[in-house]
Amino acid sequence: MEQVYVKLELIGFRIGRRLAERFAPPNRRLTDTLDIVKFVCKDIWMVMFNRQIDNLKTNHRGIYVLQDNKFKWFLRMSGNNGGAAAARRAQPYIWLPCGIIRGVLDSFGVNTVVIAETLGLPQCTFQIKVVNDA
Amino acid sequence: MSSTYYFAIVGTNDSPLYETELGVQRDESKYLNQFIVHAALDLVDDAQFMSTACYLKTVDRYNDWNVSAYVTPSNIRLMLLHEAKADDAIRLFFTDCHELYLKTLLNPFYEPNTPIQSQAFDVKVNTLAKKYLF
Amino acid sequence: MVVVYTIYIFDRHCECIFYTEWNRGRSPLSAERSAAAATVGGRSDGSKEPANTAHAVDGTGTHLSGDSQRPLVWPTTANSTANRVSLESPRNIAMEEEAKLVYGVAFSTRNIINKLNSKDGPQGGNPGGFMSFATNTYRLHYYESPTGVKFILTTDIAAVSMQPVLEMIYRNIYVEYVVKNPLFNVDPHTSSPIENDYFRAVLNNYIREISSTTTVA
Amino acid sequence: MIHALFIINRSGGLIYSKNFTQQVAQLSSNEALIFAGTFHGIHALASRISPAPKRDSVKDTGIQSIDTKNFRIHCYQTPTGIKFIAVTDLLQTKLSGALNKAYTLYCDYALKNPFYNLEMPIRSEMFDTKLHQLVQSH
Amino acid sequence: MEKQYKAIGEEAWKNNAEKINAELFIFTYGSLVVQLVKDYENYSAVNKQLDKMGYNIGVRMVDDMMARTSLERCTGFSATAEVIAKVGFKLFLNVIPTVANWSADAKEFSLILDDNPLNDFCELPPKAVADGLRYSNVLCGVIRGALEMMQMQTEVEYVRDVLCGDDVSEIRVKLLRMLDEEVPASDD
Repeated sequence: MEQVYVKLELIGFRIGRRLAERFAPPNRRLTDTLDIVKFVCKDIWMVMFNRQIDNLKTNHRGIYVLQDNKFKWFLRMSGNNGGAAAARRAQPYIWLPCGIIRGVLDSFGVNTVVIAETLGLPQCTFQIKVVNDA
Repeated sequence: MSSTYYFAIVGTNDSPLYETELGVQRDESKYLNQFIVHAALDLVDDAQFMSTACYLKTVDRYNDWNVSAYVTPSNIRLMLLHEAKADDAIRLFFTDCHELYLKTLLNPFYEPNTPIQSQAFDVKVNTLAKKYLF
Repeated sequence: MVVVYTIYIFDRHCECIFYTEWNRGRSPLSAERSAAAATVGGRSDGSKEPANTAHAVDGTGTHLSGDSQRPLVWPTTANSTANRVSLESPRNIAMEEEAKLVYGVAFSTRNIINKLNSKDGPQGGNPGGFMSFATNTYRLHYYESPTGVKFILTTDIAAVSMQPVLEMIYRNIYVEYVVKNPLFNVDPHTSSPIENDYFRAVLNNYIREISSTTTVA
Repeated sequence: MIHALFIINRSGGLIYSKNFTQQVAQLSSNEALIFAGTFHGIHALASRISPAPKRDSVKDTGIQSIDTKNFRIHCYQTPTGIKFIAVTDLLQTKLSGALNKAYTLYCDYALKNPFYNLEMPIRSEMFDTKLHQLVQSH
Repeated sequence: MEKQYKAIGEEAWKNNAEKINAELFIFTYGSLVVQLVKDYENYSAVNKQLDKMGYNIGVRMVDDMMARTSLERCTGFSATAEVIAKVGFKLFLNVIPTVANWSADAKEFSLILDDNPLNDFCELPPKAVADGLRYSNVLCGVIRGALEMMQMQTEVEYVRDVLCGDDVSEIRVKLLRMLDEEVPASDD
């Protein structure tokens, strides 16, 4: 099963790199990582989901947590007896958006690892960890 | 408006993605032009820190050549060797070329940051040159 | 004021994938619930929260529908007739029988109407336009989606036509919350019960809403 | 306006069927038999699946009417179990009166006809013409 | 009769169809195909995968289309062709292919696509063209899946493709047989 997730993330990565180039602010270049993450939370999320990330937290040492309380692709996902079981079943669907975020950051030259988890549908939280290569 | 230009697109790792001679052929060999562009890249990096704008105008001079540069959000560099000063025309030329580069991204089989082989791209660059530079 | 008793949904494989009831008296489901409640610790006050029998038919902790009286639902993956998880998982035979009967009546009625409507016309689907039948005690309403999903609603005899209601349930509740739920029935060739909190909550609220307003003309 | 009439005996056998207009398909004898048998079945099953609370101890007596987009089917079952089924247009809401009259015609021209044995198809000229008049008057 | 379907498609697209960014749609589909090309050794395997994916989309999408347009089940194969072209394609891709090349027995027709948002700007690598990659093969699967839900078993495939140098793209739809309705398992 693992292999499929890697492939989904790769597809997302390829999408992210093109989204960044296409929807980057036309007249100025983003250089500061926080600016780039904000670009993801506002512009990229707007293009993809017609809404923005609900809240962004960071420890200013390379970790960013993006929380989307109504993740669009989860909006119709539902199981029986509450969201916990469904949340587990939604796991495969988070790899593509993780890849997209990593792709966007990569095209600005920021190397990252992106993972996500969902405590209860339709909420979804993405965690970006900047990997500063030597 | 003198009628000789050399236009090149340089990838993030300084590898050439595309190059072309525009207008009347000058006697110098193509390698000299490549050398001039390559040498100017360091100056482009310096210019990038000074401003977050994409269009960096003229960053270098070599004999009677001016070297102008334009950096896209994902650090792809458009370089133009030209004799006469024509900031506005060159800016328009660069922005349209950037738009053209975005179009190639729409082709899923084109990997960003790799040499652009499509003839259609070559034809369109020449039409843009005729429109703005001649 | 229309009184809605029950709703059944059958998929294109003639399997019952959803059933719930509202103002119905004794039913195979409520019988099962009070029986289950009675066996656990002798509590037989028929409390709203059914005891956690092996197949807790409806969720207890769901945050969705605010009303306390949560409607009972059948079947679940555990006891669905189509692809029962394990053979000895508890079944509600009476419920299965009833669902088969209800389907049989509706299916046969639709077929004779198709025949009467045009002998050599297509007999599949609902070209004859079967809408409802009435006995002296209740009215059964029928709607079949173009893709063969059948919705059967029973009400008191007062209700005239519930076609708009059933169409609304298909278009805006079933398609929206079931078809668009990526976790539901990935393979169209097999049947799987609708186990979907959103669907149940929205359907439940909608039925309560139309039962309190005047009859749907 | 009555499009067609069927009479079914206690065990679901077809004892009479007639089309009065072209609005409804003219069933072959075999198709009419199947129609009668099926109708008899669903009529009985319908009462078994009644969800109405049994508070007022009213017994469910089976299907009385079926609504479709193009026509309506009325069913009147006599205490002796004989079903009179009329297929009418949608404007016809109440029809028990007419079906009741048909029942009296059945009594007069079938039951009272010594050559008619029960449960068998009715082959009586007079019954036909009387029935026709009844249908025209609706 | 055609006018009516055109109006239905128009109205459905305008009023109750949530739109997404066209380029996002092109990027997403493109990245998916490129990944498939990497995973499967030959292009016909990729075509098969795209068709299967389309089928799984089609079996759901048809309900969505029916819900948005209050259309009933089509009465004939020619009406079906019109609905696919003027309502289905319009609602989901905002293009209307022309229905053409009906076979004598009216059991086959073609959809001529002179505009397909899926493969705008796409240039296939020469090897893909040579080995017959059908880049937008997902569309064939979608049509096949949707029609199966309408009790029609069909064979749907690309016969001409602009990406392979043809002047226009053509999808051929063949009705194999009408599927009869499933009856309850028990005999009653």
